[in-house]
Amino acid sequence: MGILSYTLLVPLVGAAIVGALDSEDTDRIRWAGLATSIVAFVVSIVMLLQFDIGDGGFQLQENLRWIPTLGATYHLGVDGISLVLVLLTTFLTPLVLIASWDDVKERLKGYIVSFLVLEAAVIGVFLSLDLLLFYIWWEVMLVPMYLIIGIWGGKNRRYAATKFFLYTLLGGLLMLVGVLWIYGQTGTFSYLDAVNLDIAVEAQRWLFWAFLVAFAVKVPVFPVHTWLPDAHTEAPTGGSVILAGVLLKMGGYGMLRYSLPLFPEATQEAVPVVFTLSVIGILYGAIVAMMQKDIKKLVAYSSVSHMGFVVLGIFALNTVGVSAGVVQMINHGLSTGALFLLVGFLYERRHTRMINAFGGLAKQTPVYAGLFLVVALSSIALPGLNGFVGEFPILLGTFAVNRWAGVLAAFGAVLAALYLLWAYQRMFHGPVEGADNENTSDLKPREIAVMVPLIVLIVGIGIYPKPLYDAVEPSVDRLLGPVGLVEAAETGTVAPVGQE
Amino acid sequence: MPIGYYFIVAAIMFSIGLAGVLIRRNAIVLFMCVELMLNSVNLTLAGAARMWGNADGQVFVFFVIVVAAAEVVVGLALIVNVFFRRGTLDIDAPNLLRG
Amino acid sequence: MSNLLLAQEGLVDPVRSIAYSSFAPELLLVGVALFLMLLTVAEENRSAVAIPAGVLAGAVGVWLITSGLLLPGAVVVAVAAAVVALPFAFEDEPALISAWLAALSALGALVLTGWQWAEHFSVDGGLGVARLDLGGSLAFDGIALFTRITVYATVVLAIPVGYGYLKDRGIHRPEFEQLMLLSAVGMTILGAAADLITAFIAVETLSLALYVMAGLARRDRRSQEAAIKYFVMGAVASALLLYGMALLYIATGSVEIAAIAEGLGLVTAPGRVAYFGLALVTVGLGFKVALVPFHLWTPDVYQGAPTNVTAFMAAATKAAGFAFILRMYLLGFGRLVDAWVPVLAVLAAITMILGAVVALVQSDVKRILAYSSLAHAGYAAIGVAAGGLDGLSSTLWYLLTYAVTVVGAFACVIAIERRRKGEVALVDLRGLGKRSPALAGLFTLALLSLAGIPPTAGFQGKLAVFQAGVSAGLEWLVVVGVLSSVIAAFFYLRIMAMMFLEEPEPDAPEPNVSTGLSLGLAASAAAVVVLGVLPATLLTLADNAATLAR
Amino acid sequence: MDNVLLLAAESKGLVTETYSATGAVEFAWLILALPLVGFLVTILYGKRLGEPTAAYLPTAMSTGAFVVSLAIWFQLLGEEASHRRFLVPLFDWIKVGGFEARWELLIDPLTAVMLLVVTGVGSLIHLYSIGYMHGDERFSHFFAYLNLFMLSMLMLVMGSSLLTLFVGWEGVGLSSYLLIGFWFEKREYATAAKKAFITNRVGDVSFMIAMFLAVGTFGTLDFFRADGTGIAQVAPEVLAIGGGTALALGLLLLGGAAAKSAQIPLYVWLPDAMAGPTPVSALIHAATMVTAGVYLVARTSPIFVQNIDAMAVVAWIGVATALLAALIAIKQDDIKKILAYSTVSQLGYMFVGVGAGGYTEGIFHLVTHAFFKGLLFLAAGSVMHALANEANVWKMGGLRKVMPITFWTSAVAWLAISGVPPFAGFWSKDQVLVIAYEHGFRAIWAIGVLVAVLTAFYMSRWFFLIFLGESRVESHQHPHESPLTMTLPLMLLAVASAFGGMLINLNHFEGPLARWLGGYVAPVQEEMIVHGPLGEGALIAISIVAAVVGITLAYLVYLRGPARERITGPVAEVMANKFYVDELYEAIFVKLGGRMADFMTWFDANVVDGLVNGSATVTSAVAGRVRRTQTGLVRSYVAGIAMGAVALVVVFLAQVR
Amino acid sequence: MTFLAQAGADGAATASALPEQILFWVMAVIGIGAGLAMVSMRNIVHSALMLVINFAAIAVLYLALQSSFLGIVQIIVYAGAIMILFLFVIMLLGVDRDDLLVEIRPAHRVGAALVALVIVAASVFSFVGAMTSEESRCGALAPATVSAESIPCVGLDDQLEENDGPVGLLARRLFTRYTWPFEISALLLVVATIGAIVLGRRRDPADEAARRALEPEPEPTGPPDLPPSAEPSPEVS
Repeated sequence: MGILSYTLLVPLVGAAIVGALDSEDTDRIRWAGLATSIVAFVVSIVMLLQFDIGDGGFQLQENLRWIPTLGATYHLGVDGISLVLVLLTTFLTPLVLIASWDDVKERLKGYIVSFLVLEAAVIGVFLSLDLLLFYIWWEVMLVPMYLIIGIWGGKNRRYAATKFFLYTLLGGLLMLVGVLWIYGQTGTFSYLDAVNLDIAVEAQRWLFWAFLVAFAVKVPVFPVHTWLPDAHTEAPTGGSVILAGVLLKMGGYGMLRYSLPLFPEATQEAVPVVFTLSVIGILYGAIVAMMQKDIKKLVAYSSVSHMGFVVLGIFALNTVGVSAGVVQMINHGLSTGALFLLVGFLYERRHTRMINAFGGLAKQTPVYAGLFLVVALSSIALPGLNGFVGEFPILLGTFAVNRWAGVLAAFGAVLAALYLLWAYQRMFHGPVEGADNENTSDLKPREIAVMVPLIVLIVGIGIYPKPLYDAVEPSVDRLLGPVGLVEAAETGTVAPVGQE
Repeated sequence: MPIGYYFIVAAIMFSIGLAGVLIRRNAIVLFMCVELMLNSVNLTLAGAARMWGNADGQVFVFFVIVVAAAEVVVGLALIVNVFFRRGTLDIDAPNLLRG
Repeated sequence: MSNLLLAQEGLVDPVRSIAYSSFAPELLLVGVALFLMLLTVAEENRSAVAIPAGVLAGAVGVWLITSGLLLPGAVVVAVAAAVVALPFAFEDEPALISAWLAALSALGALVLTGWQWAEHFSVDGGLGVARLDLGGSLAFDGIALFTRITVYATVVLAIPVGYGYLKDRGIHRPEFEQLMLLSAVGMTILGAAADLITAFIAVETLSLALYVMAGLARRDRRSQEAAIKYFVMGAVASALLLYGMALLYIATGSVEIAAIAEGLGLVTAPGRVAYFGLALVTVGLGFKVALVPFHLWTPDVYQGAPTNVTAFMAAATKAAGFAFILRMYLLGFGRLVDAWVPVLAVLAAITMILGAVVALVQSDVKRILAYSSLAHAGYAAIGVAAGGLDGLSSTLWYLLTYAVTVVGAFACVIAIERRRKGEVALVDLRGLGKRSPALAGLFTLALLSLAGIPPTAGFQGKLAVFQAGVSAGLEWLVVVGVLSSVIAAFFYLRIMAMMFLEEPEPDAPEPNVSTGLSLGLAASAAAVVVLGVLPATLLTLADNAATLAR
Repeated sequence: MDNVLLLAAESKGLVTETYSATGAVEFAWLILALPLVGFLVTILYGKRLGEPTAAYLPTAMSTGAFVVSLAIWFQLLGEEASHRRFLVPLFDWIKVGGFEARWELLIDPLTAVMLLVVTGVGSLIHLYSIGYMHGDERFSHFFAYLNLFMLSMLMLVMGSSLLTLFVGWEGVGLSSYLLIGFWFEKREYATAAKKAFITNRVGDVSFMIAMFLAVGTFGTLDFFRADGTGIAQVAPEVLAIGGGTALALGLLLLGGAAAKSAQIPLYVWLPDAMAGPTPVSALIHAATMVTAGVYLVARTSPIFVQNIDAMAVVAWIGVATALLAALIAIKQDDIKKILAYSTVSQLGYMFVGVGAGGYTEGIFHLVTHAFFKGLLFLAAGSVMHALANEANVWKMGGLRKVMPITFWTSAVAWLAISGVPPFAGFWSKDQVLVIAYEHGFRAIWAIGVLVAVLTAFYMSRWFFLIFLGESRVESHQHPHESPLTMTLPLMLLAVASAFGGMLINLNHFEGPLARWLGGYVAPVQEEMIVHGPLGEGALIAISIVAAVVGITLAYLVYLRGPARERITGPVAEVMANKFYVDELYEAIFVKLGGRMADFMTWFDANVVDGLVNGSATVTSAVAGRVRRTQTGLVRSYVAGIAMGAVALVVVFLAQVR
Repeated sequence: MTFLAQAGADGAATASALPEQILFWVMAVIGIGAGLAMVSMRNIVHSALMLVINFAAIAVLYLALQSSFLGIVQIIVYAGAIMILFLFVIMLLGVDRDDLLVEIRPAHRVGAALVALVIVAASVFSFVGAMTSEESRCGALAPATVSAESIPCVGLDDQLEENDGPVGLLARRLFTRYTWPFEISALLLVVATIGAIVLGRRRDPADEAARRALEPEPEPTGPPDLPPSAEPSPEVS
C-alpha cells in the first residue's frame, strides 16, 4: 500500500465514516465530508511531492494480486497526465463541498457519501493500470452520479439521470467488449501488457471505435452529447461542477491512455473522422449554447464546445496538441467548474436560471459580476488566463496536421466570446429591472472563499503554465511513441519518427 | 418389421398428443394428451432398445412410467385444487397473470 | 471411467462399490427431509421421533469420525445435535424447527460439498479428477460440485428469507421445507446426471416439487394459476425433452452422455435422428431455463408463485438446468457444435433482448424481475454458446453470482410485499429510500448487481460470460448482450428511481423485515459485494470446476 | 523633443542584432508592473479609498511608467544606432513540444516611440479623467480599468513575440470592452461593448491563424531572438519575395489589424464604442489602442515587404476606409461620432502609410494623430461636460466665449487634423500621401487627397458648429469652462499638436523620426520606388490646397447665414445612415446567423436528441407489442413452445449434411 | 397375452416376420385411431376410454418389441392405475364438463395440425430409409457395412437368452447399472407424495390459525399487474 492507494482509499474510508454517522447530525456530516476531501487533497499533494516530474513513465506503482484466474491485478500507477487530473479532482472536491454547504438540506448524508465515492471512483479511473480495474472504477462512478443528479437535482432530474446513466453505460459496456478482446490476446488485464501488444490493424479498427464510443460519450463528442445538457441542467451545483470539472475528463483521459497507445494505426486512420466530429462539436456546441435560455444549459453546451478542443488536441497526435489537450482538460475543469459554481450561487438566491430573469446584476452584485467575468473570459480563452494557454497550443498542434480543422476550430473562439458575452450582457448589464434583481445579494464570504482558489489558479496557470506542461509533456512524449508520430512544431511538418 | 415403422407410429401418436394439447382446453384432457405423448415416447424407447439390442431403453421406459405416475398424482391433485378454486376445468379461464 | 467400463462388462457389482461420499450432501438433505416428514406426522410427540433419530444420526456421525472422515462426521453430529435440540428449543413454534433444520442441513450440505471438493480437487489450481460413480449415473466433477454450491447456497439464503414471509401470508406448511430440500436434491442430481435417465428423473423431481411450491398459496388465485400453468407447460416440455432423449438413444444406442458423445461422432450415426433429438432436447431444456421462445411460462409463474419460491426457482432451477445444458451440449453434443452453437447463440440473443425489452413496460416488480431473469438466462447462454473451458466456468460462475443476487432482490420484494400479498407494484416502492434507507440500499445493491454494475457479483458474472463470448469469437452476441444490459439498466433504474427519487406516500405500510429475512438479505448482500470485489477464491473454484466427467 | 538629440545616422537595411538589457532597459518590466499594481490595488480597494483618492495611485503609476519610458528612451538615444534593440526576458510561459513562448520584452526604437505615446497620452488622460469622472459611482473602477488598459497596451507594444503582443492585443480588447460598457446600465452601451469585443475577436482569429502559420513557417513567434532566428530576422531568407506564404501571413495579420484598427470590413465597432466615457474614447479609441494595428503592421514589416500584393491590400483597405469614414463623418451629428469616423478615416491614412511601405510615415501619423485626436476627444469631452453630456452638435454653437481654453485648444487640433501647416497633422498626413505617391500607389494618393479635402470639410463643420456662430444651446444649459485637471491635458496636447509634427519629422527622409526608426522597420524593396511626375514640393502644395478647399467649403456651407444642414438629398441620406453597413451586417450575421443558430438548436433538441429518445420510444412500443403475446393463456404458451420446437426441428434438420 | 408375448419374443428368433407385421399394423391403426379419437371426442369419459385403448395397443406393441414385461407393466400401471385415477377425478369433478371443444377456433386446429404434421414429417425424414429398410428388420442378417443410411436392428434375442427372459433382462440392468436412478425415483415418489399431501389436505391447522389472525386474502377482480391508470410510460420518450 503506497501513496496511491491512500489517495484512493481516503475518500472511501471517509465515505464509510460519514455513512456511519447519524443522519440527523448534519453539522458533523458536513465537517466529516469536508475533512475527508481535504485530507485526500493533502494526500494527493504528498503524491505530487513524491512524483518525479521529469520522468514520463508510471511512477509510484503498486501491483497486488487481485483475481489471479483472470490475470487481473490491483495495479496503480501515476504519470504526468494522471497526476494533474488526480490533483484536479482532489482540488475540486473540497471546493464543491464547501460551495454546497447549505444548499443541500435533504438527505445530506447520502449526498456527501455519494460525492466521496464519486471522488474515489474518479481517482481510481485515473490511477488504474489494469484494464479491469479501470473499467470497474469507470462504472462505479455511474451510481453516485446517478443519485446526485436524481435525488438532489432539478425538476426533470429523473430523465436526466437516467439518460446520463444509460448513455455512459452503453459506452462503457462496448468498451468492456473491447477490453475483453484484448484480454483474449494477452491473457491478462494488465495495461502495460496491452500497450505492448501488437494488435492487427483490422482488429484495431473495431477496438478503437468500441473504446472511442465510451470515451466520446463521456467527453462528450458530437453527436453523443445530448445527455450532457440535461445532466448538467438538472444536477445540483456540486454535481454539475464535478461532472464538468472531472467526469468529462475521464473521456479525454481514456482516449489518451487507451485509444492512442493501444490502437496507434486505427487512431491515425480515424483522425479525419474525429477531427470532423470535434470541429462540429466546437462550432455546433457554441452555436447551440448561444441560443439557450437557461444559463446552466448554456454553460453545459459550452462544455461540449470546449471539450471539442480537447479532443482535437489529443487527436492532433503531436506533443504540442496532446499536452495542450491535457492542460486544457485542467483548464476546463477549473473554469467551467467555476462557472457552474457561480451559476449555482445565483440559483440559490433566485431559484431560477433563466437568463432573461436577470438584468443589471453588475450593479447589484459587483463582486459576483466581476468573478463571473473573469471566469467567462477564461472560458473565452483570453490570453493571460488559463483557457488560452491550453487552447492556443491545441490549435497550433491541430493546424500543424490539418489546417482546415485548425482554422475552423479557431472560429470557436469567436463564438465562445459571442455566447458568453451575450449572456453576460443580458444578465449583468442593462438597467436593473424588477424587485428580484434589486434584491439579489452579492456573494457571501464563504462563496468568495470558494472562488478565490479557482481564480488564483485561473490566472496563475494563464501566466505561468510551465509546471503543468513540464509535468505532462514527458508522459505525452512517451505515450506518443507507439502512435509513431512525434511532430516537430517548429517546421509544421509531420514526420513519422521512431518507427520500428 | 423394420424398426423404423415403430418409430414413425410412435411419432404420429406423439404428434396427436401434441396437437391435443394445443386444441383442448379441458385440463384433464390436456393432461391425458400429455400421457399419450409420454406413451409414444415409451414405444420409441422400447423400439430403440430392440434395435440396439440393449435393455437401457426398456429401463428408461420403466422409469418413465414411474415418472408418469408421480406426475399424475401431483397433476391431478393440482387440477382438483384449481377446479375448486376457479370452478372450471377450462385451462384458459380468465386469468390474472399475463402481459 | 474404468468403473463404468467394468460395470458394463458386468465384472464389478456397482452396488457394492457405492461411493457414498460422492453424494454425501444429498444423503444428508434427504435424511433431514425424511426426518421432517416424520416430525410432521408425529405432531405433538416430536421428541419421540427426534431423540431416536438424533441418536441414530449421532451414532452415524461418530462412526464416520472414527473411521477417519472427520469433517463429514462433524457435520452429521452437528445436524444430529440440532435434530435433538431444535424440537425442544421451539416447542411452541414447531414450524421453526423445520425451517431451522432445513437451513442448517443446507449449510451442512454446503460444508460437505466443500469437503468433497477438498478431498477430490485441489482448491487452488489444477483441474481436479473427474469421475463417474454409481455405474456411470452420477458424475463427480466440477460442474456437479459447483452446482451444489450454487443450489445449496440458494437454499441457505432462501429458507430464512421465506419463512417469515410464508408465516405472514399464512401459507407456511411443514412440508414446504421438505419440498424445498428434496427439490434442491433433485437439482444437484440434475447437475451431476451423467445419463439421460437420471437427468430425466431429476428434472421431474425438482419440477414436481416446484409445481407444488408454486401453488402453495392455496387461497391465492394467482398462485394456483401459476402452479397449473407451470405444471401443464412443464409436462408438455418434459414430454418433448423425453422424446428428444429417446431420439438420441435411437441415434446412439446409449443413454449415457459420454457414450452419446462418442456415438454421435461415428460416421454411422444417423444424423437426422440425432439432429431431431438435438432440437427437441433444446426445446425441453430451453423451457427449464426459460430461453425464448420457451419462456412464456416464466413471467406468469414467477409473478404468481410465492415470492420466496420465485427466488428459489430463479436462482437454483437455472443453475441446475444450465449445469445439465453444459454437460449435455459441451459433452454430449460436443461433435455437433457447428449445428447448435449458432442456434443457441441466436436463442441467447433473442432471450436477452426480449427479456430486457418487455421488462420495460411492466409495472409489477416481481414481473420485472421475472423478465430480467429471462435476460439473465440469455447471458448465461452466452457462456454455453462460447463453449470450451472458459464458457463452462464462466457459465457456472455466472449462475452463482446471479443466484446470490436474485435471492437478495426477491428478499427485498418480500419485505415490501408484506401487506399486498403476492403483488408489488412499482409504485409501492415509492419513497422507500426515505422510509427505509437500509432496505432500499440493499435492494439497490441487488439491482446494480443484476444490471452488472461493478463492483458487484453481477458484474463479475457478466464479465466472465462476456469474456468467454469474446474469446470464442462471438463478439456479436456479446454486443447484443451489451445492448440488452443497457436496456435492462433502464428498468433497474426505474426501480431505483422509484425508491430514491420519489416521495413516499403518507400511508404506505412499513416494510416488514423479519429476522430471517434480514439474515438472508445481509448474507446475500455480503455475498454480492464479496464476489464483486474479491472474487478470486470462488472464481478459482469455478475455473477448476471446468471439468466434465466422461 | 530636441532635434539635436535624434542624431544617430540612419542605416539602410534592417538591424537584426539584439542585446541583453542594461541600464534603464533592465527596468522595462516596471512599465508593466506599475500599472499592474495600480490595477490590482484599485480594483480591490478602490471602493474603500473613495474619490478622488482612488485615482491618485493609477495616475501616479501611469506617470511612473511614462518616466521609465523616458529613461529608456534616453538610454536608447545614448546607444549606437545599430545597438538599440534589447531583449528583456522575464520568465517562461508556454513551453511544449518544439513550441516555446516566453514572457519577454522587446525594447527598440519603434517600441520606445509607442511607449512614449501610450504612457504620455495615457498619463494626461488619467489626469483629465479625475475631473471628468467626478461623481461617478464607479469612479475607482474606471481608473482600475484605465490602468488595466495601460498594462495591456504596454504589453502589446513591448511584447517580444507575436504571442506576447497578442496578450496585450486581447488585453486592450478586454479593457476596451470594460470601458465602453462602463455605463452598462444603458443597454446600447453594453451592446456596443460586446460588439467591439466580438468584432475584435473575429480579427483575433485571423491573427491566431497567422500565428499558427508563422509557427509552421518560422518555428517561432519571436520577432527577434538572440540567436538570430526570430521572425523578423529570418523572414528575408525564409519567405520568397512575392511568395504565397508572405501573402497569406500578411493578409491574416491584416485581418487582425483591421479589426483592432477599425478598417474595412471590421470598422463598425468603433463608432459605437464612443458609448464609453470620453477619456476612454480619447485614449483607447483614438490615440492608442486603435493604432495597434498600425503598430502590428510596422512590427511585422519584414513579412509585408516580402510581398507587394500584401502591402497593396493594406494600402487599399486603408484608403477605402479613409474615404468611407470621411463620407460618413460628413453627415454625423453626434460630437463624438464625427470624431469616431474621423478616427477611422485617419487610421485609414496610417494604413495607407504602412501599406505603401512608409512605416516611418505611418508611425509618424500615428503619433501626431494621438496628439490631435486625443485633444479633439478631450475637448469634446470638455464640451459635453459643460453641456451636461449633450452630444448633438446642432445643439451647440458659440461656445467660443464661454469655453476659451477648450476653444483655442480645439482650434489647434482642428487645424492639425485638417492638414494646415505647420500643425502636426499636416506633416504626417502629407508624408503618408507622398510616400504612397512615390511608391507607385498613385490612385491611392489621389483618393487620399480627396479624403484630405473631406477631412478638412467635416472637421471644420464640427468646429464651426460647436464653437462658432450663434449659440443653439438649450436654454436650461449653463455652459462653463472645465476644471484645471481637464484643461491642463488639453493645453499640453495642444502644444504637441501644434509643434509635434515639426519637431518629430519635419524633413521627410531625414527627420529625427525617420532616422530614429531607420533600421528598425523593414526597408521596402528598391524596385517599389517609382518616382512620379510630381515632385515632393508639388505634392505638398496639393495637400495644402486640399486643406484650404475643405475649410473654405465648410465655411461656405455652415458659417454663412444661420446654421442649418445644407447637405441633403438621397446621397446624403445614405451617408447619414453610414451606407447601411450596420444594417447589412445585422441582416447577415445577426438575423441569418440567428436563424441558423435557431435551426441548430432545434436540430439538437429534435434530431440528435430525438434519435435517442426515439429509440427509447420505439423500444417501448415494441415492448408493448411483444408484451401482448404474453396472453396468459396456457394454450397460446404451449403453442409458443410448439412453434419454437417446430422451428428448431426445421433449423436443425436443415443442417443435416 | 402370454401367447402374444411368446409370439413376439420368438417371432424374431424364428425369423417369421408375418405375425409381427400383422400385429404391428393392427395395433398401429388401433393406437393411432384411439389417439385421434381421444383428442377429438367431446365426452371426457370417452376420451379417457380411448386413451385406455391406446395404452392397450401400445402394450401389445411392446410385446412385439420383445418387451413383454413392459407390456404388462403398461397394462397394470397405466391402464390399471393411472387411468383409474383419471376417471376417478373426472367423476369427482363431474362428467358433463366437456363442452369446451366446440369453442376452439378452426385456426387453432389448423395450427395444431400443422405442428403435428411437421413433427411427423420430421420423423419420416429421420427414420425412413435409415431404419425402414430390410436391414433394419430385427433378426435380419446384419449388413456387410453399417452406415447412417441403414441401421441394422440387433434385436434382444441374445440379451433375453442371457438374462433368462424379459424380467431378468430388465432387473439386471435396473439393479446394477441403474441403481442410482432407481434410488432417486424413490425420491421422486416421495416428492409426489408430499406434494399430494400438501395439495390434497383440505384444511390444516396452520392455515386456520393464519386465517383467524389475518384478514381474508384479497380477491383481485381484474388483472393486478395492469392497472389502467398506472400504465407506465417510460421516462425517455
